[in-house]
Amino acid sequence: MSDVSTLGLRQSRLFTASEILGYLVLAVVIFIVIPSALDAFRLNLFGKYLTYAFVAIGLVLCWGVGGILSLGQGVFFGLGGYCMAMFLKLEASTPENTAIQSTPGIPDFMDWNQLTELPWWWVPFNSFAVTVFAIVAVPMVLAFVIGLAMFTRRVSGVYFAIITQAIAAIATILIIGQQGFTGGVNGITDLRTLMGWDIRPDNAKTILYFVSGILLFAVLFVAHVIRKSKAGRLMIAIRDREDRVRFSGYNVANFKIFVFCVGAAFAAIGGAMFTLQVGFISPTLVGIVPSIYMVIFCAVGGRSSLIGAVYGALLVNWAQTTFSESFPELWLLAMGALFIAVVMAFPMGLAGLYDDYLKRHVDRVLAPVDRMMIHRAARRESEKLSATRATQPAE
Amino acid sequence: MTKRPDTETVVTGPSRRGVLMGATAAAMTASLFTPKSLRAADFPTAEVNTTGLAVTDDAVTIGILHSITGTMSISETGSVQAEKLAIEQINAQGGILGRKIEYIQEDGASDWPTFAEKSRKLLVNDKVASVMGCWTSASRKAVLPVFEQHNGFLYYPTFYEGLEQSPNVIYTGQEATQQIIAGLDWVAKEKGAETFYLLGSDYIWPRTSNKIARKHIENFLGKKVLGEEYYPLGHTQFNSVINKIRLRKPDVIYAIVVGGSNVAFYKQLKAAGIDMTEESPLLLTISVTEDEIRGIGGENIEGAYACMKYFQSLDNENNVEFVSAFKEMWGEDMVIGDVTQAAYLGPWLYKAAVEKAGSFDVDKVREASPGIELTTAPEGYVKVHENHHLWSKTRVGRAQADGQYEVVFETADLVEPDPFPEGYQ
Amino acid sequence: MASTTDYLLSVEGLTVSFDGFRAVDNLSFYVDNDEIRVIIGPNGAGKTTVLDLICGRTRATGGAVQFKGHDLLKMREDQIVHKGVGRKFQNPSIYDDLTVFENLELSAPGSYSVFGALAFKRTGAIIDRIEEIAEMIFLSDLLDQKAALLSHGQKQWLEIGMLLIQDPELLMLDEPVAGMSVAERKKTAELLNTITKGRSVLVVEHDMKFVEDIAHKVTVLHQGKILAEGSMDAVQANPKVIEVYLGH
Amino acid sequence: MFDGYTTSELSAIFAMQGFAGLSLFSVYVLMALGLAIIFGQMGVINMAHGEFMILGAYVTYLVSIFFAEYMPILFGAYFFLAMILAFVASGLLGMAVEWAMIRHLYKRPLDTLLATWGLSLILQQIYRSTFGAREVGVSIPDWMMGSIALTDLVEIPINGLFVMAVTLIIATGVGVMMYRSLWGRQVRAVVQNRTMAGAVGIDTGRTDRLTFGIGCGIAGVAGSAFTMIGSTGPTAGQLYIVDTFLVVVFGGAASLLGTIASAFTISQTQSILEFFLSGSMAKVLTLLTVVGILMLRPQGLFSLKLRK
Repeated sequence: MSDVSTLGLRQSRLFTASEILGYLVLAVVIFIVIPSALDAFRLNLFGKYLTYAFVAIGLVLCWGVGGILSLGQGVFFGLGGYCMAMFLKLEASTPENTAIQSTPGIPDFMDWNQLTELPWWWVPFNSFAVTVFAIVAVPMVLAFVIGLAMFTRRVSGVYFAIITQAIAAIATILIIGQQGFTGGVNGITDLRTLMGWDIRPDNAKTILYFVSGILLFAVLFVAHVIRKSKAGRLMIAIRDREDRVRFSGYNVANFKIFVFCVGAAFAAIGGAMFTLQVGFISPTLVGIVPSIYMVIFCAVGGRSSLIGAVYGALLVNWAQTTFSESFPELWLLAMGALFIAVVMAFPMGLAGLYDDYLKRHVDRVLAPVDRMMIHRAARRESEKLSATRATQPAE
Repeated sequence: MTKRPDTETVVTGPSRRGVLMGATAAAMTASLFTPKSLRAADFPTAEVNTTGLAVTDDAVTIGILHSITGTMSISETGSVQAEKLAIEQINAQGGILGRKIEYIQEDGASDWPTFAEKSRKLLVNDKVASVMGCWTSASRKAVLPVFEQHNGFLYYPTFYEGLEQSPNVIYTGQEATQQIIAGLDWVAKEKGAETFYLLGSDYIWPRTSNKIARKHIENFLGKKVLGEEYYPLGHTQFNSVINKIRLRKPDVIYAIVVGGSNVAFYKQLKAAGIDMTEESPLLLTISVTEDEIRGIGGENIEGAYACMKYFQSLDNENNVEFVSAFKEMWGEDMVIGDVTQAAYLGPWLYKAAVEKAGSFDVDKVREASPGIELTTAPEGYVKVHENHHLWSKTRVGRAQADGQYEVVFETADLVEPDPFPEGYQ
Repeated sequence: MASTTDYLLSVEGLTVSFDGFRAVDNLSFYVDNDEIRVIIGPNGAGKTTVLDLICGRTRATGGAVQFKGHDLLKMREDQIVHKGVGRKFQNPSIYDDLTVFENLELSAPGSYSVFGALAFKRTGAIIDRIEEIAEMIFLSDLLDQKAALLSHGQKQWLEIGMLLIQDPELLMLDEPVAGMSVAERKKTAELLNTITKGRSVLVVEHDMKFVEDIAHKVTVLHQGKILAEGSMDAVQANPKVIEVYLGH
Repeated sequence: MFDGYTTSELSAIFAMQGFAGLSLFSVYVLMALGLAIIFGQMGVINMAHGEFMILGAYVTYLVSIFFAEYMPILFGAYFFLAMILAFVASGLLGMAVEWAMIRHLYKRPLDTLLATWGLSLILQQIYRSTFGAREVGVSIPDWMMGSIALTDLVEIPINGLFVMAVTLIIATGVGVMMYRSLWGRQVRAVVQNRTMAGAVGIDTGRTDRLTFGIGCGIAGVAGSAFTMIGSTGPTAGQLYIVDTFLVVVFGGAASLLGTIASAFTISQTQSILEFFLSGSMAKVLTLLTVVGILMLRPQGLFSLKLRK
């Protein structure tokens, strides 16, 4: 039995020194380096890339940590985006702005499709509070239903991936087919203001970039807490030995449903920010292709690294923009080669490169800091822990 | 406004000689042989460009924004080629206000957010003076707010559903009524069609077009619609709908199928024993240009009728020149469809508008645009309407086995564009 | 009916078929409190399948499994665990990416729900318990080692430790000494002898020497059916058993 | 639902819809057979499967041009040569891809998904650079484009029959190879126990390469056949990929018979629904049904219940 001071060492720490450093560097990159290095246009692009980072973080939890590969994250991203777009569209469709329509006051695409009143399920989106709630809740409910159906039936691995892909296909066809309610293939476009605040000018985009950044850190924090909790360790256990976890008394399906729902919520937040940044949402964000790209962001970043996911999303998108601007006719070759290279040569992505080449040095430098943190935490925890001890120390 | 007396609103198109000299000699041709060329020195940059566009003393930069990757690249390639041809010809004539046109091409990648991203890049980063671009309605809707916010100027080439009139867009293709109504009138009158079966790919253009078609058939012609159906974009199995058509026995199949589905639809129609040359039922489409026939195969669509404003086979001097120039630049086996021709008009209309305005400033170009006429358009005389669409004729062509259309009907007068048609809502 | 509730575990008429092949065929046996029962039999006799059926890993086609009066066939794996049944797999089944400490921690009972696991905080009691178990399974010094780095034998012990920390009333072990060195096997036998006190154990094992050391009662399976049952000596003397093991 | 149809029309509906369903069935089987081998037997998620099909279509296009140019007399028969060449071309490319890429990824099946996705982007761009962004028109011999009129209402397309015949031949061929040939035995051995198969002297590397090649080759033949009913363009392959995976998964990945049964079920469901609903809704309902059934029976329609 260990004595009181080493007891504290056993307490799991929420942050290690190198993790704190990682988040600090990311914060510097997102809040200082990128905004100061780029003009308003490029910054807005990075704002768009950041919204994909939300999805990638969710995928790290689902796939890297939990072993659930979803090829349908675009559905959740899109749902979040559509919820936000519905609110903005209603705000933009005042009777004055739409006076030219046969039925003024409803979104333009409804009017084109002979709708004469707002469908009942659009009505709640007049309220911003309801919209914010729906952005997170609607995708989570869908994820819950899918998860409940699939995970309690033990659909896993490749099968789960392919079924989610089919769901993405269904969602796209539905959105396109029901264009009177959804705007069809065009999506919901021409969004102007958020509660009276014009989202289109450059300074609004800059503000939205920082809002995305702050939200991203909030999401990162939540993901980090989950990752570091016992539930996080259980997800890794489930990924590696699902059976063993069952025979340790856990209902594995519940944990999978949970993490799938969290991933869906993250994706939806990203989607909502996407709508604000870009000014519209469309079914091209929902289907199979964007969903696969989202997985690739995660893979390039290093599938089980939260910070890596953010860099992965930024890097792949930046590469795509750069390649396609420089070689508009051939950029696909470069992207294809990038994906193959990542899978073949760097399966652990950017995070793996970091682990292989940089981590050693960083850890050496940080070692004294880490020791100090451990001891300080240990002292604090030891007092608390010894109080919760069942038996007195043997000595 | 610095309007010069010698700047006419009617602009000569490509001079025959310039075209024959070919691309390599273009620059020289411009300065030596083109009589009407304007000299940049007469239009100081500070005067013609007061808003910081990418206009220098000897060049003006415009953007080309189409999908060159992804599913839409099938359709948009022709537009890119036509725009590049027009730019080259204009440069050969001395450019716009004596300035050579340079272009920056971006790839919309068949993805609407990418279109928005690239349009912003062109307007904000590159400060292009105008943009030739977009094909699908969705991509246009995606870039529209960007153009309105940054006051850009877009020439949009595709026939589309209408219901739009942006101060920042010139629509060089037809809006829906221009394409639909005359064709339906013709088929009812000349072919005695009583019953129609409407069919389309599932998105806004076919749906809106069919809505207008249905209203026209039922309310204005007093005929009957037997069925209306939509299939997802990219759908490749049409046997079921072909069976339905066979049972309903309509006089006319009105088809607005697009993209890869098109090929599948016509091949399966042919294979199912529906011989379009027999015209029972007769097939009328507004979505198959010569470009699409290349994929479908002329023998598979022979006998179908298409309602367009332009066919490659149009027999007029402008068109003969245009077709030969296009083939010289892009290859003998090229075909030219309606949208390709409309895309070709973009740079020419822009040149005309700038020279009428005597300025590259978007506001002035916009103001100058209505009323611009092109006598040199391959489709014949066109004119820009107050509502930013073109006055143009509607024509009906009959598909031949060689992949060309034989023009069987054309409206006597230009059809007025009416993007918000009364009675069709 | 009385018989089924008197025993800790009663298996009656248990049957499972895979595409017509009856891997376990109308099997019945009973395990007492504190009994160590060993199931032996040639390859393919259905030994592992029996364990799988009891712990819910494979769904039975027919029959009944009663544990302390609960019908296990109607329950999910985790519910069966909560009733007090622990299961060790043939190949060491541990979490490679986690440390030994974390492996044991995840196996400790409590905070089974998602939100329980999210809110879980290590207490002194749990840390002490883990260290106590680590001591028993000879892994005290390796608590912070990633489990992937353990030797095969150590992995087997770790999995046994993960079961111990659950404190099950019925412990099911599938070939606990397979692939172990002689020294490791001896240590394991000792370990099993200490940990089996106060609980019933169901073991599937090939190693006859080991079986002799620990078994109270032996059940011999052959082609999914019981061939013989009784003490080790009685079973070894049984001509049918000799026939099956040595006959071919 | 049946209002306004006479009895003879109704029977014609059923006859023709049945045939439409059968053609769709053949299409699905052709698409899925190659994938069933690659995904079902090898566990590789080949997202570039559609691009292998399109390679077959382009080969057919080239052969048709060659015949039209140099051997117009034999044009009516070029299709048979085209199919063989399509098989060879896609198969060889498949083997090259297996050698360069896939063999390093057998232990990471989900990673094959990402790598082959990258491959599909590259192939699309190569097609686009080589053949142009536009669709190419493959001219089909006249005898294949007609139809046989059974009654006034019922007409059977010849190319539909042709596709069915090709499907039948290939499906039988694959079945025979899989269950009768040495290769088939080796494939099944490698699938079931790679180490053991290697130990008994099977060259597992070669078997893998051959299997992947044959799977891709069949995709090429499918692509060749599809030039009769669909379009040939750089991105046309993507149209098929989701449906193809669903057919294979729905059938129970490891079973060829399952793949065929699932293709039958899905195609009939879809073609019946298409008749009574609009095309989009029929597609949605079909996909939903498949997903729904997969949730109830995650292992697919036909899979062995295995001892774990």
